[in-house]
Amino acid sequence: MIAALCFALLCALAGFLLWMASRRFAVKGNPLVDEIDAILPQTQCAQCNYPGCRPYAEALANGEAEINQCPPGGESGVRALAELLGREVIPLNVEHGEAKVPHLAIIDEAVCIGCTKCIQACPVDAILGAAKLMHTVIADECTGCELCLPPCPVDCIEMVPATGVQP
Amino acid sequence: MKETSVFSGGVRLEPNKVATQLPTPQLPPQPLYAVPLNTRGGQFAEPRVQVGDAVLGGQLIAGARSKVGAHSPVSGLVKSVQTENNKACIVIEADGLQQKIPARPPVHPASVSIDDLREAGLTGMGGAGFPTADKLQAAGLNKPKMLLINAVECEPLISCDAQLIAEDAKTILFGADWLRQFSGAYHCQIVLEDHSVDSHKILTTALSDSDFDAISISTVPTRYPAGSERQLVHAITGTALLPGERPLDKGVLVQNIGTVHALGHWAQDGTPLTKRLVTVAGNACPTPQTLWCPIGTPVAALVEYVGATEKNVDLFQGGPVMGQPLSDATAAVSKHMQCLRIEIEAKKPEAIACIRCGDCAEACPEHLLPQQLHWQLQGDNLPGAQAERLPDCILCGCCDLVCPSLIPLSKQFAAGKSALRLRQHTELRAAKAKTRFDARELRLEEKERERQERMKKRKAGTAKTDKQKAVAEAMARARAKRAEKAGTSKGDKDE
Amino acid sequence: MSELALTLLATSLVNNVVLVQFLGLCPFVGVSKRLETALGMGLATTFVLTLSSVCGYLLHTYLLAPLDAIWLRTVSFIVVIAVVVQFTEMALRKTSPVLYNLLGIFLPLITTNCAVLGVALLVLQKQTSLFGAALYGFGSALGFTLVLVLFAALRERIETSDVPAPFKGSAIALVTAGLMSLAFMGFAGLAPV
Amino acid sequence: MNSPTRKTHQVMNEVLLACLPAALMSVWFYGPGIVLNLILAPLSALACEAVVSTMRGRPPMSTWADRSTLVAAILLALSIPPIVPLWLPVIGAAIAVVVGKQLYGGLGQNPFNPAMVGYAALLVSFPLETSLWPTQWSETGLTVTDLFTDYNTLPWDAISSATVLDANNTTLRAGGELRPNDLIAQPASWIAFAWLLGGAWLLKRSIISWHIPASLLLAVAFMASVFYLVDATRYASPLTHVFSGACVMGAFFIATDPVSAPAHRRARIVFGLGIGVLIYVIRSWGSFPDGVAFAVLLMNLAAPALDHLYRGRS
Repeated sequence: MIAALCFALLCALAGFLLWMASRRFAVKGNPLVDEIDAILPQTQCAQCNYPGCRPYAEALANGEAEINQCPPGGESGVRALAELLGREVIPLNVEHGEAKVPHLAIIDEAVCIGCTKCIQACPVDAILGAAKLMHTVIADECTGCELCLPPCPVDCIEMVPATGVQP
Repeated sequence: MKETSVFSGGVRLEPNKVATQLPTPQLPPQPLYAVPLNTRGGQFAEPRVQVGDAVLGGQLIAGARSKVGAHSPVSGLVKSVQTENNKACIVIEADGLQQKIPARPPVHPASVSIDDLREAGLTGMGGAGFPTADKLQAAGLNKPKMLLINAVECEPLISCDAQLIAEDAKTILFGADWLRQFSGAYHCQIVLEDHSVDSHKILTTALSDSDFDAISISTVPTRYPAGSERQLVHAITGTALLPGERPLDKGVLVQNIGTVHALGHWAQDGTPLTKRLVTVAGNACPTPQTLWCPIGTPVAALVEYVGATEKNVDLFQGGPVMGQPLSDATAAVSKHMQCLRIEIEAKKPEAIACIRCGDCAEACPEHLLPQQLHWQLQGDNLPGAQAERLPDCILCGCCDLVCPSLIPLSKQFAAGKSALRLRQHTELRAAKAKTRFDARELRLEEKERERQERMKKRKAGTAKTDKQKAVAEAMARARAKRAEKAGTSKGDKDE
Repeated sequence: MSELALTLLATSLVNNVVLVQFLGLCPFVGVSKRLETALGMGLATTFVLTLSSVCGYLLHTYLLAPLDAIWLRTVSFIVVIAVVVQFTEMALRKTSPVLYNLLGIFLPLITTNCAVLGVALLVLQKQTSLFGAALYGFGSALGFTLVLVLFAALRERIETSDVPAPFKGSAIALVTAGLMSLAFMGFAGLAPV
Repeated sequence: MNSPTRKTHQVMNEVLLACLPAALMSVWFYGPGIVLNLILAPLSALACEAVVSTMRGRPPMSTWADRSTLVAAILLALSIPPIVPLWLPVIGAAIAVVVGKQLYGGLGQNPFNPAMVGYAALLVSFPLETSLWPTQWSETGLTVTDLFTDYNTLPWDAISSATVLDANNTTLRAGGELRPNDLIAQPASWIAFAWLLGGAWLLKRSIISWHIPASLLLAVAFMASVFYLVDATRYASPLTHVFSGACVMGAFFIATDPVSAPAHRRARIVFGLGIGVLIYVIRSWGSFPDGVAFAVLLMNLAAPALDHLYRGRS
């Protein structure tokens, strides 16, 4: 009887300790998101169905998304995510697009009417221009996300393979 | 002869040089020349001529000011301009007249700028092909004390430097002293391998006939890769360069002797770099020789000239150790092609597994552990390879030479290095994109917040008292009316 | 002094929990694919093992034994271990979220790591002082961490090897563990166990 | 151009050549039993390798060319006592080649020294059979026919039943004191000299580097000296330790196996020191008479971690 009481007491004590600990070690935010975000290619292309790389990272950290939703990251990206998150490596989900070489957007300046729609769409502010004036893409900053293509009313934006780094 | 200490590692190779012959053979004129526009280091010279333009020999056809210039080797017409990534070139159709741009009087080092040298089209002619002007620009910031003229052709077969010394030691010495003055170095050493006795003799004689007091000649032992910049500096100064350290950090500027010769020429009469010596050799080459070739000469012309008639040969650019296969026979002579090897396809013995014997580590002049790099790269472990100092690999190929299992190590390391660079490049871009995305998000958020605040204020304003409310409503109505009017006239501009 | 050294030697090497007593094999095989993770797991387990050995010893000596309730031992030990593991998990989550995520399910599974309960129970048979108990627990944990780390480094190497298809993965890992166990037999007789 | 001064099989040939003095010396002292070991172990090893190759769908003799298996089998054969049941070297070689080597993918991939895997497996499985060494050729008086008689019916008194190390341990456990041993009288020390000779050859041909043998022997000698100075009646002299058992052989032929040793030079020194200390510890206080095999296996186990620790340094 006494033993049982003691045991109950012990359990209560343990519970109390844990409660204290959980208060002491409460985690604000999730630093894991940063780790995931660092792996993602930062094209901000939204092909993963999240509005950008960070939202996707958040979804991954919360276990809401699969690791194969990022086509620009390619197979190597999936592998890196799998390693970080301790998940199995799975092939890219083609629903989100296929992995391809990095591209650049180029505006055909003769056709551009200066509507600024692409400027608003660009997630990394890589398009310069003002209303009614010709726009141009800063090649160094363009991530090749293709988000500027649909808003363009005159289809003057073309994607070309990026020259990439010279070996 | 001055004795020097040796660098660590390396391999003893039979020099096996192609004999020099005077006068230097000249390649007969060709109908077409394809002048390459890419230099090593990812630079691309913008074309300055259009199809159909007539050009003179030595005329600038691409680049200049910020990019290394390219010049037409002959007079003729521009036949085509190709700007595609890998094969960017300008094709000149020779008119056979051999007209040249007029010569100019010699220039003094003090009156020349870095951009002038860039326009002269000078690049490292020892195989690396790094733009000379860029190196000198860096040297300008580092104030080198010593100028090393690299005439150490440590790879077997290649004999451009020996041929050059035999033919034109005077211009070499002129160029060396000119460059010494330009770079501000106190002293200039021309370094040879100790087996090249003839070159040493010629240079000594030429030097004693001249009045260049600041130039001396020294030798290093014949040991591959003594001609590599880092190893050369180690051998001459007696201390090894630390990983990541450049010769300039030690106050040493290293230039290839071919580059110095070309520079001397340019300083004397304004002739830009339009031709170079190329050693043509290999087991399918009946008459190995070193000959003058205009930059842009099709490689096929060289093969024909030396009388190599064998079919099914492999062409390599560079020496037997570091040489790279030429992907197609339409390739042209570039500024950094020292050697063209014509080899009968040899059946390569198959590589077997690495037994980690460590022979490669003994041979590595950079104190790397190729067996560990091999293992890391085999497992696609780029960070691991980086931790084993893959970026410090100079791709000299010593490990290939000694590997008892015949593993093509340096090939793997070259691929690993470029994969690592690509990865770093991607990471850098991602970081940049991220900051820009974050900044944009912040800006949009701020805008949204401001808008909300305005709305709130407006709402709060309207909710203050009944009286004020009534007034506000009246004002709002008035504003709406005005807006309606304006809307019809102005269109949908305002949002 | 030599007593201490012998206890450490005995628990970490001669009587290694994993390779000689075959306790805690589940995390040994599960969390040894990468060296960093293995080190993290080893440290977490060291913490849990040492603490639970001490707690178990205290609980047994001052509560269960006087109350003549030894039969409650296993149950109450499990409670203690669970608390310590929960505590570690929270602390780790705060301090090293990446490691927390890497260890994944294996972190809470330290609770069911038989090495922890096994050592806590063995302590009672072998040790008669609180300090001895702590040392015993710590030594065992040290042995566990050591072999886990060595095994992980070994596995990183084996991963790139041309292992015959039927032996790829866990099979060759177990063969390796067997050979490690063989090597550890060399320690036999070094210290009274 | 890719024509190295020596290829892998030539390296192995040199190692085989370096084994020759010790093999001859062993045969001289221990008689025909060693010859049988030297025949059976390689036969079994090569056969097993052929079987594994066939099972993996490769030409059966494809892995013979590099001769690494032959080296492992010979080293194993020279580790086993001369009078053993005939199946012992066969089983040992089979374990060495199949478990120690081929399961990991063969040449260059094995994390443990195959010969020592086989030997240690025999040591723990058949402790009696693997620890009976004749001390002197004249004492054994064994003939070829003895080798084929039933193992259990052999006149055991004819075989001196232990090595110097084992004798030391037995004396100590019985509460006795050590007598200074006469090294010259021991076949084991003569064989150790022969291994030393082979080792010197390997060093001269730069098949091995000095790091591992030097640090290993130094560690053994240092440990032995310290304890010998503390209590000469309880601990054997450093010379006894170095020149008895498999110490020299281990230092030059086993520990230097580059496949299972670390690659970094400093890690190699640590590796050698570790083996040396472990050899002494296991010999002096452990339950096995000699600790070379276990010491090597234990440090093999630590080699990848050592490499990881030292990576990027040179």
